[in-house]
Amino acid sequence: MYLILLPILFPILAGLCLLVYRKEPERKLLTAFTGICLVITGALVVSALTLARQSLTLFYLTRTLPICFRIDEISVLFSLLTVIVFICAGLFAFVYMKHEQKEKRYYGFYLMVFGVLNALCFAGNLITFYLFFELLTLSSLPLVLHTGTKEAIMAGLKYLFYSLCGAYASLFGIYFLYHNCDTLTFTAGGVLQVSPASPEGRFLLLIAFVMILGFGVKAGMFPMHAWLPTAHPAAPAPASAALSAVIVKAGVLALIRVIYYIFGADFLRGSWVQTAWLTLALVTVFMGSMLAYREPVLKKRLAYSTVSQLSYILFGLAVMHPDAFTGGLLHVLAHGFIKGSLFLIAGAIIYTTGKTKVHELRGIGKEMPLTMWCYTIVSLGLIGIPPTGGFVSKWYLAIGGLAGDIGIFRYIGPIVLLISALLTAGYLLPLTIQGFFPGADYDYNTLQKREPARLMTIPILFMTILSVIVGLFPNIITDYLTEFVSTLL
Amino acid sequence: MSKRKPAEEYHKTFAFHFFSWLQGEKDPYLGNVEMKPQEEYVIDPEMQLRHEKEHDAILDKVYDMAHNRELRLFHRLYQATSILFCLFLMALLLVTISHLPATGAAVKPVNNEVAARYIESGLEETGAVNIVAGMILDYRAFDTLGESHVLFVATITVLIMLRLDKNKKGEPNPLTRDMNPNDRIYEPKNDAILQLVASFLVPIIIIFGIYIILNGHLGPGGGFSGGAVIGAGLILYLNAFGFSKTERFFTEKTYKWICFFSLSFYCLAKSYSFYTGANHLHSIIPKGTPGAILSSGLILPLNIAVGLVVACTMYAFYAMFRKGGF
Amino acid sequence: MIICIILLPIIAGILVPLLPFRKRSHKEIFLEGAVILNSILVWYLLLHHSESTFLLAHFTGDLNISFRVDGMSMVFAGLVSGLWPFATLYAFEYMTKEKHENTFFLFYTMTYGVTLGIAFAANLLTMYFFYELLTLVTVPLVMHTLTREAVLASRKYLYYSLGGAAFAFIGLIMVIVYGSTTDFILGGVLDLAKIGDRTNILLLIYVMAFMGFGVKAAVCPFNSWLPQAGVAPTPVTALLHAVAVVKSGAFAIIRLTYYSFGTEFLRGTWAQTTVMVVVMFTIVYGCSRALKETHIKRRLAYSTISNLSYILFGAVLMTPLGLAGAITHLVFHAVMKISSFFCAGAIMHQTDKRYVHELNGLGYKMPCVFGIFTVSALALMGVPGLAGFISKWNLAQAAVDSNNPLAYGGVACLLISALLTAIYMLSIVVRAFFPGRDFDDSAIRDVHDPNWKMLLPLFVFTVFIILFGIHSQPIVDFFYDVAAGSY
Amino acid sequence: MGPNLWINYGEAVAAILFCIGFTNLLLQTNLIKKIIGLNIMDSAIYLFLAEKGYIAGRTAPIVTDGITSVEAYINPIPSGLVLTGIVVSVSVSALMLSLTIRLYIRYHSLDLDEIAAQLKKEGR
Amino acid sequence: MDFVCNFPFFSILISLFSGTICSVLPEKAAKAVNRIVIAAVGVMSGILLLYLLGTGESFVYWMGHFPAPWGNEIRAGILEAGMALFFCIIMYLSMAGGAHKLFDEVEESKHNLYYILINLLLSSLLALVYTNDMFTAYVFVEINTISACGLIMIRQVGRTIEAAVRYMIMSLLGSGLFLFGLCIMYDLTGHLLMSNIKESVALLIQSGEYQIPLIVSVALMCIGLCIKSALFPFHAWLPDAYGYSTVSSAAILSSLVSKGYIFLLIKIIYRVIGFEIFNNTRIIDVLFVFGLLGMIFGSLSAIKENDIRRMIAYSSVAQIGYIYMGFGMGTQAGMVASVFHILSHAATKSLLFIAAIGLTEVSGGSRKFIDLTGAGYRNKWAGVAFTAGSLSMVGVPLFSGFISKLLFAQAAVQVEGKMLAALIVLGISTVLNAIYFMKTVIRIYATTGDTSYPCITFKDMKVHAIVLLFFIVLNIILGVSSQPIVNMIEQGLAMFA
Repeated sequence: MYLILLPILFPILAGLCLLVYRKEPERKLLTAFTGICLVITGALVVSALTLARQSLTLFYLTRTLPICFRIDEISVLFSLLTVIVFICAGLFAFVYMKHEQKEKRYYGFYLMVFGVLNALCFAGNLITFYLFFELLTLSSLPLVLHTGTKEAIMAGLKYLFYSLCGAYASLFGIYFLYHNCDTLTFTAGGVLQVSPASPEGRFLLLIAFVMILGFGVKAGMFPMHAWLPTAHPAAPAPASAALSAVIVKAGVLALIRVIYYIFGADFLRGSWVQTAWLTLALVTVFMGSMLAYREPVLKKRLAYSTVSQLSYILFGLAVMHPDAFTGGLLHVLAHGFIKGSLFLIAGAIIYTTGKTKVHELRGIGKEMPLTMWCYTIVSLGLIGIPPTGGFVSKWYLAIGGLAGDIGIFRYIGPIVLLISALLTAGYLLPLTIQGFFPGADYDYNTLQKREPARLMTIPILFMTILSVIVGLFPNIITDYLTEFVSTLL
Repeated sequence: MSKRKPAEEYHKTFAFHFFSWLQGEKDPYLGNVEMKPQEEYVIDPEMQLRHEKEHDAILDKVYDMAHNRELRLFHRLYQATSILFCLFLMALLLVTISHLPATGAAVKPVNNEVAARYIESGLEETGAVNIVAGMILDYRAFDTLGESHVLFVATITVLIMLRLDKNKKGEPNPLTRDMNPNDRIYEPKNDAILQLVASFLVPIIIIFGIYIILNGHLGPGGGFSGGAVIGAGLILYLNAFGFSKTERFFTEKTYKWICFFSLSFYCLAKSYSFYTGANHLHSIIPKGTPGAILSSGLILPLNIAVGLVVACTMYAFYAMFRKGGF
Repeated sequence: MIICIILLPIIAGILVPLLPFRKRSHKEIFLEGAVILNSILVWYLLLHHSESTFLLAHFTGDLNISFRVDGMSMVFAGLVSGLWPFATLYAFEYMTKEKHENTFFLFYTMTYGVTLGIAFAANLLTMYFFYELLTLVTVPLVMHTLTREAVLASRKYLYYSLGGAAFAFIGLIMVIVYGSTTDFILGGVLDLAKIGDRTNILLLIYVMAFMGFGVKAAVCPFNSWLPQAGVAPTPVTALLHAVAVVKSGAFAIIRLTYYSFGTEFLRGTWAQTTVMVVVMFTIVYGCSRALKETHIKRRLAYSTISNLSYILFGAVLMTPLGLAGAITHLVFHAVMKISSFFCAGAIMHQTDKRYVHELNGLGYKMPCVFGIFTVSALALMGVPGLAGFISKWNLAQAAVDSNNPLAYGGVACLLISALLTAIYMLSIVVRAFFPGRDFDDSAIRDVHDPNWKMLLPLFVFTVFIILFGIHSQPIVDFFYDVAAGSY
Repeated sequence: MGPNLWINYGEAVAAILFCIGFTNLLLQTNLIKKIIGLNIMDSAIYLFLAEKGYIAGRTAPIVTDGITSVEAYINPIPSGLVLTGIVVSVSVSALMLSLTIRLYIRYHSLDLDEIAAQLKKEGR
Repeated sequence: MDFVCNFPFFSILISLFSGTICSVLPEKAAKAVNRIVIAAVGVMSGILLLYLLGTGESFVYWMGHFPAPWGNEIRAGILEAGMALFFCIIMYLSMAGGAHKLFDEVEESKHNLYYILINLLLSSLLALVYTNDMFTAYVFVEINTISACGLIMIRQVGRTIEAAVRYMIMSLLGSGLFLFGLCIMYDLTGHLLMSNIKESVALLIQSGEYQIPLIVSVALMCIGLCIKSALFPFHAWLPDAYGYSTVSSAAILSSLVSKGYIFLLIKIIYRVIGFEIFNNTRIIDVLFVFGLLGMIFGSLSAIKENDIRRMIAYSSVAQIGYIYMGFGMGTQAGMVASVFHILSHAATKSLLFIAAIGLTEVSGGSRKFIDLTGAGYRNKWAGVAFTAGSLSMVGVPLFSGFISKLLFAQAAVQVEGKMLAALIVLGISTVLNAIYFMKTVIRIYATTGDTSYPCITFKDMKVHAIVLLFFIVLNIILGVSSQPIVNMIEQGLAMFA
């Protein structure tokens, strides 16, 4: 049973060792160590996943605050995503981080974040979850700060500020939940026994809203989305990939846990909170796309895209319909792989060319064809063109949205999603077009093949393939999901 | 978005702030935290000194009557309130007086058994024909003891204030030099008329004073009034003949010892009488025959003592006032 | 026994300038020995305490100076005696750079005794007595450097403290007159029959007394002495202005509220509302001032202001849970804040740097100090797994449990303050460890961690921070028992 | 207003005099005039006392012809008080005058406020 | 009658007579006589106090051969004897403490005159304490005033003379009013002896006659004594008088002279008018208000002051305000508090004055704060003593000031209408006290400072240091074992009635 602890503690301890170790070790040694740690952790996670549906109560913070871990379907889904993205981004970093200082620190915190994320996935109650949620913020902060430029530091502090705002807003909720619930253990269908019509219930609705806002910060939900576009460009590319693909998903995970496992969907369904949440999600979807569309810097554009796409997921959660929920979860996977690879591609481009703005990248497709092909494929996936992963998830989302009991949003939702998809095409495809069709005045003489190192392309390729697989064989996942989604809703 | 406004102005608009917030450009930190180190708190000691000096200067100015309007205003206010207060006091006293027992009436609280006993048995108990003298020197002698000490302490304060002593090295006080020529103005060297008049008036005055003292227990008069008369005689003598004459028989030393012996006698005699009275012992002092010159116990000696003191004191006051010494 | 405990440090302190120590180390051994001995005695007493009251002297009437060991005094005395030996150890090293050592240790050690006096006081008068004494023995410590700044600070400190005590005194009088006794009895001693229809006046007096004692606990608007008093040597700022003195204020308020006026009398009145609003405002105010402050110690002082009001917030909830929360934070905050102050002191001692913006890159030069500072910063923020989370949890639970809508606002204040805490604490950490891309560290090449005398206390405190954070159950249970009156 | 104001006209005069003296003492800037005010005040009190002791149709309390009957003499007590009072007043006047002389010698002024201003200027 | 009962009479007589003797003695002998007299009177008062505590009853003593309404009388109870003892202690210590400064400040040839004044002052104080006769009280009030004036002006600098003039003017206004009040009272009752007046007053109150004159007379006497004891609006003379006279004078003036008048007022309240009757007049409200105002404004003036002696003097104004506030409460408890404060303030204020001289001495004779910086290090004893005195004034436990504050507050709580005002002003006044006293204390310890001034060690000023020590001990005794003293005061007041 204590096996659950291994994938959590091992990377954290490994990271700590790296940090505490005084000298800067040789680069090869460092990468080897990190790589081995990553792989071992991956293996540990997978082995830990066999322990599904068992719970481990570790100890009590105070008399009534247990730290406990438990693995369920959601954990499996998220931890798999984490493992894949982290290993890919880790490999990518081995090359990319050459041009940054203080690699040891980077890897140390990288490993720690990995462990913390695993813990987050395995957390069995709200307290444990909150503990690691905070730790996640703190341990991922150095990743954002890493480059040490003034912008990076400011971005890092901003990240911290927003995240803590969110965390404390949700802590506010936790205080009240603790008071009104017998336990805070995650239980499918919720543990809250209060009727939403009673006075406490009405107050708890407010609490629910506060918590949605709070955890929504991590998921980049309007109005607390602003940290994302600042933090992502400031961080090194592999870190942004991890951030965008996984860490922001922690917010999603948190919302799932709180809404579906603590409050229970029935508590919120039809209340003003759901309406508000839907509105916010849709606003974010649209706004993120619009901002991305106007953004010249590639990584920033991707960051806005993340804002928008995450709210797809949030929309799926907010609808509270099995189909939408499935769609949301699918989108977690799809978006994770896609955005991961997108950021790695952006990193590869920066690493090889040093250019950051979209309009500077004319003809890039000629220079880095493999990378740009991957880019094109995952872009299509994000837009939602079959047979990529994005299509399936959006399909489910739309279906769920239409079927859900959400009044006017039944129509607004899918429409916004559609518009946003168009915008997505609008902001992602220009690079492809410019890259492959630089236009008549492009000077082919300056062109040179600059395909990045293999250690960089392999992760990109791997994730691209995975995103396509999600689109091609969604049944594997949906079958797995629908079963327990029915227990939730 | 129209760009008609210049950039700076645009940066101030709400729209700009809103959009920059929307895009995540607005930073909660930038320019807010740690951008400017605070100045270490330093006070220049000189400044501090000057500050305190200025404080003093301001204080001085505040007290500067001529140039301080506030103070003048306060002065006016003070005067006005004083007058009001006095008027109020007067009204109050008049009202009070109107409620007091009528003057001259025989039956009122004042005329009670106290006064009655003084009058009825005063002669018998004190031996003094003059009831008032008996009262103040026997019944209520403690008051009178105090009273003579009031005079004594007043002389002492006058001495402190005006006596011009030689300093440690025996040099005269610098003020003496100013006083002496000053004094000449008052000292008519050879005013024949005055000297002549004085030479026969002074003895009469002094004898009259002695009479008053000695008859204090028999008729109107007493130590104080008699002493004052004698003092007046001495002062007249001084004015006519100058300090050089008086110094032959009356110096500070004389004064000191006369006062000392008189007051000591007074104190001791009265102490004896108080002590015997309080302890219900028999006083050995004879009362004598009422009406005789040697009668009424201690009253006569006491009157003499008081008279001496008062005479000397009066003279001393005058001498002090005039030139700060005898 | 209690007298002995209170007098021992005072006598030891007085002996410091009198005894002819040949070497500095002898003095250190003497002082440390005395302090440790006293701490051992205190703990012995706490573990074997009896219920009886020890009467020292009669004052006027039925007022007397007497001592007793009860739950609250166990907590406070235990806390103080736990921290003092370490702080003394730290002070030895720190004071090598300062002048007038003897005077310093004289008053520093005396303060120990006086603080214990506050802890063990059995009635309001005794507590007031030691409370005033505490002001007096700590003033020389604030004034220690004798710079103009220090003089101004100590002057302010005195004005505030004595002024506050004057108003607390009025509360004392009220308890004397309207209470059945001045002894501390959980639940209050007010005699409702005597009060009659004077409830409102009494409440007004309570608010005045609260603010009076609150001066020491740095309640807004009477808090400005605390940051200024930061000019004192760091052991003083750390131990006194983060623990002993200011906690005495909080302790006194708890005594006043729970043991003298009684929560039954106060709960739900406008007085409670008033003080709660004040406290909530202070929580936020302290943090926001800390955010603007760039002097490290002053920043920490503002942080203390805010955190003290956490304690008071717990106290003014006027429920047993609230008291438990207050006590928890009283103890935990002491450990956290002393740890961070000692780090700040270590930095000042090693580098003479005082401002946050001067700390760039020091994290790599003094890893231990800054590591510990980070831990304490995180703990102050209330990161789960560290002590701060537990105390805040208890406070928030008490607030939620009190069913007082204002208290809900208080929870929000706690969280806002936690957020601001994060910013002002972590911005130091970030600076130290992320000095910027092209940071030139030639200026700080020779900087290194201080020696063991400074580090040992730091490590011990850190261990406690983590220990309290992870496994607080026994001690928190004890606090709940205290709050419920079982001790 | 009570019934006896006109009967007590002596006392009324004393009261008015007292107030005049009082006002003088408060308001006069000249020290000598202040002292005069003081003396007026004191005299007023003696007048008051004398009025108190007076009983219509009786003589001074000196035993004449051995008659020791209450009906014969006025009340002796106020007279005694006046005697004592006069001595006190003389002493006080002497003291005040000596102070005035000293101040005048030093500062050549009899105005207390002016002297105060001079003192400030001296800076002592 | 026991022989001990003669002691009050002996005390008064000895001190009066010694005044006379001193006029012919050289300075040293005069000094010795003075000390011996004070000590002897103190011892006698102590014995008397013990005797009275034993018998538990007060007694009257005929001054002469005639009983009560005809002859003079003095009266001794616990409170009187205690006061006399206390006054002697303070006076002795003040004299000893300021002795070494006397040479600098007074012309040498006038030293023996100084001792005359002190002796007469003592006698007048004793007479005020013991007397049972209003007119005697008036006469001795005058002695007190004149000798106090002498004490002020014996140091002949311009300021003291000016202060003396002001003091005299105010005092004379006061005596005038007092005497007028006394005359009216005499007219109404026909008596001058306190106990007889009280009986008559009770009768008058019962019969309802002469109500207006009665009240006016009481008011006039009160105002007279208030003016003399420098209650708030009448305090203009005080700072200069206390601030510039010789140190012993200042100590004695502030701690004893004004207290003598106040004690007389207490006697009048209890023994002449009757406590209940007095409390039913509106006079106590006036006293209360002026007391409160004095507490505030005295302290405010003290804060503004930057001369240490004047500051202490202003503080006296505030402290006198406390005492009158106690009167104004109109309860037994308030009166007890006031009486205790008389003691406490006397002990503290003289300590402060004498410590202040020690401090100015090591600061080049300047009393400006700026020059006093660091004086506490140069003269350690004086520094410590000044600190102790300040703490007592602020009302820190252990010192006497705390107890009086405690008593005042306790008394205030029992008075419905005045409670809040009294308590709040008490609080504010404590804050203000803290401000100016602590400012000074910190100032004298501020820096090791200017080394151009010499340091003084214990050897240089043994007497001074010992006196300071005694004062501190006195203060602490009052502060720690106050219960017997308070009991004594209560008993004494009970004897008054």
